[in-house]
Amino acid sequence: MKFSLAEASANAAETDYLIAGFVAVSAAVLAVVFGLMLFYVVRYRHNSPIDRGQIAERSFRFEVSWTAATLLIFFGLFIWGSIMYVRLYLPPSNALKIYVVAKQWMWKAEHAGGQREIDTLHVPVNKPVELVMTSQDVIHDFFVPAFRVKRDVLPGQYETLWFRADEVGTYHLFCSQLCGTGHAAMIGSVVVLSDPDYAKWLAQNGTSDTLAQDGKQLFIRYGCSGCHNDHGTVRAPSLVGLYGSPVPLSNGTTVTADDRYIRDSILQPRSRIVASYAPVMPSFQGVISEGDLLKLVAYIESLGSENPP
Amino acid sequence: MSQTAALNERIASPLGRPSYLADGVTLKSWLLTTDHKRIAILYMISITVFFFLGGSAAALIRYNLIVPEGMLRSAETYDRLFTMHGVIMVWFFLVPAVPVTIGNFVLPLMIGAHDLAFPKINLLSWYLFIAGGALALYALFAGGVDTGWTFYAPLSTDYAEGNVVLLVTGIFVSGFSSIATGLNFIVTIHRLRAPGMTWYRMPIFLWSLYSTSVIMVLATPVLAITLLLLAFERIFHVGVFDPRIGGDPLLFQHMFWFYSHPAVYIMILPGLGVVSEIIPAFSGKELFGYKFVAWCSIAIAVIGFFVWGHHMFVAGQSLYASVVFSMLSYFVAVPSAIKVFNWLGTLHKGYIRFDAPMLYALGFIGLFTMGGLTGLFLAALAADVHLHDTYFVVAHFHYIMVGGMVSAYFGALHYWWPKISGRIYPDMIARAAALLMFLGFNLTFFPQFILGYLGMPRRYHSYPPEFQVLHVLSSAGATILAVAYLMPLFYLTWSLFRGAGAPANPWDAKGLEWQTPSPPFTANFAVTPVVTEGPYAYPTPGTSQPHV
Amino acid sequence: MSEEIAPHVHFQYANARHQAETAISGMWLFLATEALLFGGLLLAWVVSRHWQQSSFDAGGRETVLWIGTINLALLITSSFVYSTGLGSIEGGQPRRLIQCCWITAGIGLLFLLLKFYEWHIDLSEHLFPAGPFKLHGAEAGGARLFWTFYFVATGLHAAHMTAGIGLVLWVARQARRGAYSAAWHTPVEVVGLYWSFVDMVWIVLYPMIYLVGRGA
Amino acid sequence: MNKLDRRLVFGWLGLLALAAIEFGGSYLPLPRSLRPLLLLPALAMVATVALLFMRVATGPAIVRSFAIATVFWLIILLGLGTLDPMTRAVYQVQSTELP
Repeated sequence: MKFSLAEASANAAETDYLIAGFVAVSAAVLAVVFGLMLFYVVRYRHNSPIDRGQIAERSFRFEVSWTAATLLIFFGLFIWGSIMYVRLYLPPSNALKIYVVAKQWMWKAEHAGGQREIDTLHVPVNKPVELVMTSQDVIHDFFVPAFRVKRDVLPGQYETLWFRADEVGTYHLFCSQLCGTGHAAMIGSVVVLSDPDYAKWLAQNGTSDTLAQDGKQLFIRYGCSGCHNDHGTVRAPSLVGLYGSPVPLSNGTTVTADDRYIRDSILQPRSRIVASYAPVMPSFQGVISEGDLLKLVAYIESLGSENPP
Repeated sequence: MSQTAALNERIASPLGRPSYLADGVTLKSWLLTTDHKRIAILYMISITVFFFLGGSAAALIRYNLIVPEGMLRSAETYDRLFTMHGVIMVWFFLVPAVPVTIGNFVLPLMIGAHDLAFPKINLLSWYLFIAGGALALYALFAGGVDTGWTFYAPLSTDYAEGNVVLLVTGIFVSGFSSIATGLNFIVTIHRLRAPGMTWYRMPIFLWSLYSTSVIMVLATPVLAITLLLLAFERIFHVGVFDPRIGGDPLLFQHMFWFYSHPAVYIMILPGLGVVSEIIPAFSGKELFGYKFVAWCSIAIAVIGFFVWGHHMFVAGQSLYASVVFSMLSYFVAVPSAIKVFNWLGTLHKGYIRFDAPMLYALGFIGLFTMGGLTGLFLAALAADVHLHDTYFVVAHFHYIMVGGMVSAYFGALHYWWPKISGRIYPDMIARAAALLMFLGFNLTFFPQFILGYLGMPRRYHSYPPEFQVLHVLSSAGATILAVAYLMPLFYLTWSLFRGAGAPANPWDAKGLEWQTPSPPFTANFAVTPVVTEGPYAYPTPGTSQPHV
Repeated sequence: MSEEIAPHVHFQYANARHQAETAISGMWLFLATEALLFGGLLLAWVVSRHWQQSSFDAGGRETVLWIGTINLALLITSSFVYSTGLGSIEGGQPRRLIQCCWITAGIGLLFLLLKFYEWHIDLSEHLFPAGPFKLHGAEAGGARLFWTFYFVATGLHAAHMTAGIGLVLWVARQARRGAYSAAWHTPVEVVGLYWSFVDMVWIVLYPMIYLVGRGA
Repeated sequence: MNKLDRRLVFGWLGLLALAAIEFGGSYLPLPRSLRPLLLLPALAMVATVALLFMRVATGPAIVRSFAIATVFWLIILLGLGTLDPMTRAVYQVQSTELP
């Protein structure tokens, strides 16, 4: 039985202070409400003889000021909460990227080095980790109470969640969005390792080749190399140095080629055609599974990018 | 009422007219009645049945959570149980509860009218409610649904088995019942007030029924179209919420919560109105800041429509929209705070009596305030990231719905019971039941705040062992709460047969409904009363000792 | 309170005008709920189109423009004809009201027939969003969204249309029985409100379905 | 043809004219994101029907308040409802065929 929750990430402590702030202010308001109620109920019970006298008329101003005061205090807490939320919402650019695929009733994580794990996540301590998550069926939610973070994992699009674990240990991982019968079984653990242990773990669990190397084989097997090759850029744009660079589109807008754009163009090429190219690329939707897609995206990123990870 | 005693006598004189209960005893006279009082009784019986059905589902949920691996072996059964608990309690108990039972009965009496504006539509409303209820119950008992009462897509549209479409149709039909009631109340309050009863001479309960009806009428249609789109997508396996063809699952959440957040104000506003009636009556003193409290009901109804995004802070909603919805959610808390302040102002220098309705009302003030404040926790963005979809949220809305709304419903039931049934219930047992409910409630739901902070997610059939002690405490509280809810069923039914006859005004309260005999005759008033003063015309303290 | 209660006045209304205005305000409130019902559909259209603009409009280009446009003109005319009918009963000419009611119901029926014919065309071209679909490749997803919206919206509107025709025919039958006079014709006005509302819904749905998708 | 009928006929012709404007407008080469502007003539037609055929202006005050409330709540539904999609930066993955 424990009453305290481990504060294992950078923002955990601050979230606890925010919640403690709310508890304090609410306790004060409750003390006033319960106190006044009990006081009045005892003092002014119907057969108590004390003199009621005239009702003081100043209470109108007292009411407005009391309400405004409590609103201001809570507004302060709202602003504090919003600032923290903005920090939680936008992952830092130098975060270690780990791909997470949620499937009905299990979590699959894939590290850049090709390591794959089910229902567990090994992360280094004191380093920002960004989870790029998508779901293969219904909406799930990646929730680590000890880090005070959670994010819904939506099917058909990427959701990002980042944290910086600052305490070594093993912490609960829950799915906190109802996803069917096995919702309660879709739990796991996040293991925070010190740097040497993390490096050792990566080595032990590393498969023969990294995500990118897997991606390279898929790049050839699916025939992408037929058009996207280094020498000819007639039929298709070259992918070297694509990741992170601005891409001019046929409809005049430019987008930065992040992993979402790459995944998009594989699944549905004709929606964003690169300027001065014919829409000849076939769609691979339903052909390439989520897992292979992650490898292809990792491979394309590894083809030399503006800011190497 | 400063009218002469003679006029009072003429207004209320039964002149040998039978009370509405005795006015026709055949089943047909009950099932085809257009008398708002009889429809209120029909509703009260059906509401009670649904309350105990939903309550038994809750008891099974608490039973299951006693051990970490779940007493019920299958998670499937647990999912169907909390879906049943959610659906029945939301649509078939909390949304209708006070408006259709107490509101139907008391509204025409309070404004001095013979009946609601559209009596036939009122009866249609009850039949729609029963039809919707029957459909939903059949869907829930013939296999059930495991999506929770929120039906999030794509789980509800593609991946859940169970008769989702049947349950959704049941709710769709019961939605028209609440639209009909809301429409009836709004037009009645606008058009049928007795001469002299201006808006500021109306009791606060009517203000809160009016604002509840505004929400019922304007929010329920959006639920109807959302459920229609959901049913279409489930039947044809393609629809606007389907991510595989580029649909947006968040669109479902937006449309669902556009109804469901105002719906939680549909549930609580009548309770606020009831407490604003009970507190002045048992403090023997005028309600403090009448205009503030009246306009706060309307403010809650209107601002309640701006805030639904706070249910989706971690659901993938855009950063900008989350911040906007979070800020708006703080403004909706202001009217509720003003109401609590004014209730305390009413207690100040009053002549407070501790009858059962007053105990329920005092319990309401405390528990509703706690529920409201914990709502502010969840409205703060960063706190919600941690607390969302945990037992903290479960505790928050149960404090408002059970601690607030159900105790207000029981308070209203006891307050108007002499008027409805013409009988007096045994007072001491009723006070004991009220206290027991307060204790059992807190033991059930306060541990859940701690569980939520520790990270225990909602809707979990089994859980890590370290949460077990708090769950066992909560389940223990649930048994006490169950007993506290069963007691009124017994002694109120007992009072129907053996209770003493009730006088016209057992509580010496003000208001037109206390002018009529208990129980009133079918036409309510022999002569339409003329209203000459405000609703809470208790002698102000210090001037004269109100007669005891 | 005048004891002499005009005919049809329910026992609790002060006078006929009081009850008439109550019925009209009751219908307006009901139309508010209907407006929000279709409002929810509007939100679904805006959000679905936002995410899938090009393919959503690709679906929109498959609609049968000429039937939609004729139906728009028909409904506007029917609303006009019913209003003149209402004007004539206020002038005490029930016979002219009956004619207007029949014309309105006729136009409404013509609208429904054209709509069923349009559905027949759509279904035969595999434009129903489920199962085999006319468009493939990039546009299929968004087009299915459009056609889901199309069938839900036109289905809901056709249902309201049928109810409206039923009400208009009921008014015609009551008028032939001489129920209405210059002094009392509230049901005629209430049904007129409902009919004009159904016309309004089509006025808004028409550009969303037929016009926005077409274009460059 | 009394005064009321004359106003109704003008209203009717006005509506048909607005419909024609809308129909013609659809042939303008508007960029895709501006095409919803074609709904503006439709809103004008809705206002005409409400004022003329439904007599919203001449009815009791309560009718006007209900009409205004309806418009206000539609603005809330559509305004706040589109706030999130319009400002959500994430790419919606357009998958095409149903697997």
